[in-house]
Amino acid sequence: MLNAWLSPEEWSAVALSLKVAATAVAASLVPGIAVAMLLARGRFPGRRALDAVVHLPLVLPPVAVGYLLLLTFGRRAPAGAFLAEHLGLVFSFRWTGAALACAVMGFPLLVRAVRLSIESVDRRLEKAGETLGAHPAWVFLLVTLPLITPGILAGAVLCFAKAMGEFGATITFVSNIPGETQTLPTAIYAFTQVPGGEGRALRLTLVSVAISVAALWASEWLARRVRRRLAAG
Amino acid sequence: MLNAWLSPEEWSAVALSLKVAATAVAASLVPGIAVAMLLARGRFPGRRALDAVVHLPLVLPPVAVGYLLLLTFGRRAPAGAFLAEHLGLVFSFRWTGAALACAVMGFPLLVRAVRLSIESVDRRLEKAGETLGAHPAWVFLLVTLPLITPGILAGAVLCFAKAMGEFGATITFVSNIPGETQTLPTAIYAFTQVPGGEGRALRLTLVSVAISVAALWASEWLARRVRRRLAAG
Amino acid sequence: AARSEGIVVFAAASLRNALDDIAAAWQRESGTKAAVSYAGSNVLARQIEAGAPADVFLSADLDWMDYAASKGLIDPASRTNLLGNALVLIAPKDEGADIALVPGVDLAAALKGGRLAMAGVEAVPAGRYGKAALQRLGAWEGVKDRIAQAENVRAALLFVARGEAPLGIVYRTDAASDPSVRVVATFPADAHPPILYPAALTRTARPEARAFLAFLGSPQARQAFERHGFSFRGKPVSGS
Amino acid sequence: MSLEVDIRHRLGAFVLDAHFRSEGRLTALFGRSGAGKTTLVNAIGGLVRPERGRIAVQGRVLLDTDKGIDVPVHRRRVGYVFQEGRLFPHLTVRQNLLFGRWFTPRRERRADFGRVVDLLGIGHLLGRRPGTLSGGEKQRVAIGRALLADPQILLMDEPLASLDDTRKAEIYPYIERLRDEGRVPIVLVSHSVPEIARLATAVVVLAEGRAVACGPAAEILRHPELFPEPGPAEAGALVETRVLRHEDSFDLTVLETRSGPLTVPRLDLPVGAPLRVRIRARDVILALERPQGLSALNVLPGRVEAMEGGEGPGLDVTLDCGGERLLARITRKSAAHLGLAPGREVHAIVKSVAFDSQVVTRTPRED
Amino acid sequence: MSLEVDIRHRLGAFVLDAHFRSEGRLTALFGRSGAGKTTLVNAIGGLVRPERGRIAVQGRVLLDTDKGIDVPVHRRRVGYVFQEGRLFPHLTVRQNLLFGRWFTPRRERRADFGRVVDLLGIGHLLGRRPGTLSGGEKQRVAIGRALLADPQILLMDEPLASLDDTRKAEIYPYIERLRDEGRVPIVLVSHSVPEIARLATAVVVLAEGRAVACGPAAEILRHPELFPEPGPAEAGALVETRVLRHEDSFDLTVLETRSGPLTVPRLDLPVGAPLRVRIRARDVILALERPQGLSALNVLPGRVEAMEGGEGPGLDVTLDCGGERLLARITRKSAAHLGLAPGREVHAIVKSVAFDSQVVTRTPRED
Ligand SMILES: Nc1ncnc2c1ncn2[C@@H]1O[C@H](COP(=O)(O)OP(=O)(O)OP(=O)(O)O)[C@@H](O)[C@H]1O
Ligand SMILES: Nc1ncnc2c1ncn2[C@@H]1O[C@H](COP(=O)(O)OP(=O)(O)OP(=O)(O)O)[C@@H](O)[C@H]1O
Ligand code: MOO
Ligand SMILES: [Mg+2]
Ligand SMILES: [Mg+2]
Repeated sequence: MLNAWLSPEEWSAVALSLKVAATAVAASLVPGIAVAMLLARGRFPGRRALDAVVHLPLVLPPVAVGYLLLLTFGRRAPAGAFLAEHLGLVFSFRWTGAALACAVMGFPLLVRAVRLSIESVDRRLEKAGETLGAHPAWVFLLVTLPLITPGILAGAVLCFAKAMGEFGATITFVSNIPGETQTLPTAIYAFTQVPGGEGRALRLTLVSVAISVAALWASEWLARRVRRRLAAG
Repeated sequence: MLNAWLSPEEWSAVALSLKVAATAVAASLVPGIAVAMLLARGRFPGRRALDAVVHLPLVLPPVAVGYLLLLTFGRRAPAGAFLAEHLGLVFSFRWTGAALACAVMGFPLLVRAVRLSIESVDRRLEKAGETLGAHPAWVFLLVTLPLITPGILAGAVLCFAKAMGEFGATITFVSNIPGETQTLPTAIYAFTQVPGGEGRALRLTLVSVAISVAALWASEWLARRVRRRLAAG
Repeated sequence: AARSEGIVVFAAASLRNALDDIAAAWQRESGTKAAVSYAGSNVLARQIEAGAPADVFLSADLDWMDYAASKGLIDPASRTNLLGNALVLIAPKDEGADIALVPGVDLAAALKGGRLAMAGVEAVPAGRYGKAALQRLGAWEGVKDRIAQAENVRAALLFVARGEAPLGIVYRTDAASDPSVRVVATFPADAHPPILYPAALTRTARPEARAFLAFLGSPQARQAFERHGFSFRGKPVSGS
Repeated sequence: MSLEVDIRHRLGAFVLDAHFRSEGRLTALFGRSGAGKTTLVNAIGGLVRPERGRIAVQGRVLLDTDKGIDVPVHRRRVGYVFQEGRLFPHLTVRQNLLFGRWFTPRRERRADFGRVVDLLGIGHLLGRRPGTLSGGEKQRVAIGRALLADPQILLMDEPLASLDDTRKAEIYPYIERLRDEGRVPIVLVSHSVPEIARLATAVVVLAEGRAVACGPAAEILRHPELFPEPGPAEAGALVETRVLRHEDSFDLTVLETRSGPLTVPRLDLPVGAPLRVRIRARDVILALERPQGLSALNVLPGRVEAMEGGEGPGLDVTLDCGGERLLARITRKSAAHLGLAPGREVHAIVKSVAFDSQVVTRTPRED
Repeated sequence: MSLEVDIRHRLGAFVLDAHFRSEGRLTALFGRSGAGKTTLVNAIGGLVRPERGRIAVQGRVLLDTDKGIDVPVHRRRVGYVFQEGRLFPHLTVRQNLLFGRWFTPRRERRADFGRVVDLLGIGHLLGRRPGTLSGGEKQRVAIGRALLADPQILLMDEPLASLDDTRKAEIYPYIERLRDEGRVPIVLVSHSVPEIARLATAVVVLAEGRAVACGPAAEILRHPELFPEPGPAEAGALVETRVLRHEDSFDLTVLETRSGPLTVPRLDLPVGAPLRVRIRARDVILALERPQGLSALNVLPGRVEAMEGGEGPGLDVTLDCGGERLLARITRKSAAHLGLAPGREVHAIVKSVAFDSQVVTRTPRED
């Protein structure tokens, strides 16, 4: 039934969007937590600059971000060439590039949520962990991380939703190639550019919204479970 | 010196963007806190639906949001006509419409940050406030609100930054009228559309980034002050 | 996937309806897949510059094709002006009287305080053509402060369709398909630079792309383009 | 004064099923860790909503699940000193203290800010925030905050647990005054028998969620079985007395009891003032004859009424000293040596210094 | 065993300037609320970094600002029972308890999980999370968590403050065992003189950030001026004794002291076992002649060595009873009546039941 409802090309956009969004979230989780930790706790010279850089994708028009990515990670750009040669990691006009674009756009949202959580952790608990012989890194894993789970979940779902809706940076960086870089939002865009495409655009929009809302609800369900555990009687 | 650097039209885009972003933040602060509170604490039937609706602008391609705004608040749309008639509030092709678009786009970010903060408030403190005779509304004002200030600041600055960068929904909803609805991002967009416009686009981008980063740093400075007060010795 | 099994066509987003049909037909005929990436011409041109795996480039105006050519990104020999379009003045379905687009026309009066919806007049091809036409007709000065510039021509159409703007300037192809607007007048073809959609192979085009470019000139393709309101201008050159 | 509680509430495997009625001005809740004291106090304060039951303070019904009454927390007017502080971290000590005042009708504002602050010794902390206070300082501020809200019932969950004795000795008289002014009933959770003996007019003993005993303090404290090891040392008799005269040269005061005069360290009370004295069983020595050349000033003649012993070396001897019932805890060996038996005439000897401020208190005024 | 502290640290207007060296296995920190006890313990644990100073435990330098030594918290191997719990809310009680174990080298894991859990009576809580525990339950888990980390120094900040007496009585012997095994020095913050007398081998008295007294427990506790009102009642003498014999029929034990036999409630110790007994000044009655027909079993002959009185009705009489120094607190009136003066022969009378578990403890082994 759904098969009749969406064309194979549309299906592939749905599948690709899921892959891209999931990859974006998965890839930005660890760096996102690390950066949030640095910003929340670090006392180093470049802290404010890092803070600004992290927020940049939020401030810049997405198209500008896509353009910057193209200039940095394009096939002919230094970073892009380096990664392609040494790690075999090619972004330009690949789905990996779409994932990179989405990750970059979602990054400030992820970092903010995690950071807010970190800043509300009772540091006395961490100190208690240290007195029990745990190296600060262990304390982070065993105490801080579990306590900020709600923030991580919130950040991840924001990042995921952003990835499901991100259009400007993606289309600018990796274009809109069906089966390779055509995600749901870029497909929707293409439909809105021609007469009569509204119906199909709307259908795809609904699919995209449904997926994001499902992710949202799942994350909230998880967060509530975690929070209930943490609740002080 | 700056006058020479930016044309009068560009200056007006800068001023307009500031006005639009500030208005968007100011207007969404109270509803944002209210919705965050509802989502964090409320137990009512439409909670999950509200949650989904709030996140929608994040998931939808910005152009789609602009389109929806046009369908809702346009001159001929029911809500738009109602507001124009009864409150004299006209959005279409006005800077107010740009502010509305930015507020809508920034809303999920604001709500998320505030909500995360609310969820980390120790509810036992609120109960203590009630035992002292304070009605829950007073407790909210005197206890909860001060405790979530860091989250409100974080949410406000995310919303502000988003407003400084928002393009798709704005241009779709209120187009790109210099002096009226041409914000920094729409101006930047126009420059990127012509071969050779990169220089001016870049200049405006730097201005936009500078403003947002200043706002970011200011908010962090404030948040740090607040947090230092709250810190448990 | 697209890269290895078929060709990649970079086409201006406004060509989508026609080109989707044509790509499907070609695929059936040749057995080779043609993946079409639709985006703004400017975006596509810059991407080709950045090394995009495009084989064919279909631009919505000459400027961005010229840009690509100047950077040596296309095979100049393969370049043709494939399609043409016309510019029309539109109004919401039941509104406004017909206007004769003659030199000296007072469009400002026709706006009655409203805005004239156009695609970006500096940036977007449809907007640039529209501005040129208005200038030629001596109407530009009267309306230049009343223009609502949309991101693209479809958004301009939307402003008129939703009644936000009493008048708008869009392509004939867009106006024809939307029942909530009506064409008030068609701009004389000589009032603006020719509205042309050039096509070319890129420098890195795979061999199969040449056949696709040729197919764009086939009667079948011509029919599809014309069905969607384009005027067919010329058969692409297939040899180099 | 009255506090009626009849509630049932389940928390996981724990069931609070408390039913009692206390007429005391200050009702002490006593019970082991986990017995349900905090849960009970929370129910009175409205922080826990019992599954079913009824709570009334001075006849004012705060909860009645049958009738669907559940007064919201902020209208219960409880002054709650929490077991864990709960100071507002964003407010200064002064703001914390004055928080409740905002919500007190002006004419009911009785507690005097300056006095409370002085009493608690927190004057130098007023501008600080709770984050930097020491444990005891936090607790004192919490007490002040509750007092300054001019509550209609004061709930104190181990308020003095982390205070030093000197500080406690300073705060006790104030709590006594509050109690005796009789405007607000007080519920006090405490693990300290001397504290309860000093302050309580009624005691409720909780064990595993049940109120196993409830009654006037004098009565409940007489039951050693309710105050398990090492409590027995704390068992004793509450004797109601009256100031007879002062011996200023020796800084002593003589009290009048039904069993004769009792010499105690000088008390700053007028002659005739009523007093409650707790004579700990372990402080009493028995002698067959009135002893001579002894440093103990108090020798009360009496008769052995009963002798109760259980396991161990001790024996609780109940004496009737001129109508006053005293308790003495001696060894079985001594009892055997002295040939003690019910009916036997003896002298009870108590040192004057045994009557420190922990056992001599003004008699709570009862309604 | 040794603990050396010589630090200076400023917190706002408060200055901690503590300099002492304790050789005790269990050093008690005593002082009023806000005296700086927690700050001092934090400095030992590494949670506060003093502006300058030196801290060494058993010769192991934890901090030396001059030499730039500051051992990180997680390598100090302190077992810290915090004044405010600090249990990990996301972990179950069991996981909280075992947290430290992960970071203890396997061969140093000595504390037995089952035993500690039983001792603290928290077996039924293992699967719960701290959020739902009662105040005392949290505190017990916190104690267990510190013990199970097999620390090299145990820091306990009022660990027993919110526990009932029965629970305390169960935990004391365990702390004594830890103390006497002598593997880890213990620092105990306590407001309770009986607790300190029972557990401490050394006492440091803090006042306004300064260590005003420091020394062996027996010595410090003899100074009433250090334990302000109502502390004097708690002053007394620590007497080292040895089990002489048991009187099974009466459930009594007779101890040998330099001043003669002392009869106390039956102790479960072998004959010959060393014991420490605290004889509270307020429990001692003086008689000119050996009294007859008295329920008190202990009569120790001695001589008045000194008499010290201040304000008030009391007088502290120091006795020399066969080389053992005892303290008696009597009224000035009694002293006058009896004609007491230094050199005078007297008899000290102490009830057997005065020797409850709070004052009779096994002698801490000293190195
Ligand atoms: N940041 C600070 N600014 C000012 N004063 C401080 C700060 N931190 C602590 N103090 C003060 O230092 C003193 C010592 O505090 P500490 O917690 O060590 O006391 P304590 O002896 O443990 O008291 P308690 O028995 O009440 O727990 C207190 O008076 C406290 O108010
Ligand atoms: N949500 C819950 N699930 C299971 N048991 C609970 C829950 N909440 C409280 N309890 C249990 O209820 C009992 C009573 O708790 P309460 O806090 O009233 O004790 P308490 O008498 O105040 O003890 P303490 O003197 O230690 O403070 C405790 O054993 C506690 O573990
Ligand atoms: O004079 Mo006494 O023995 O102190 O009562
Ligand atoms: Mg409790
Ligand atoms: Mg402390």
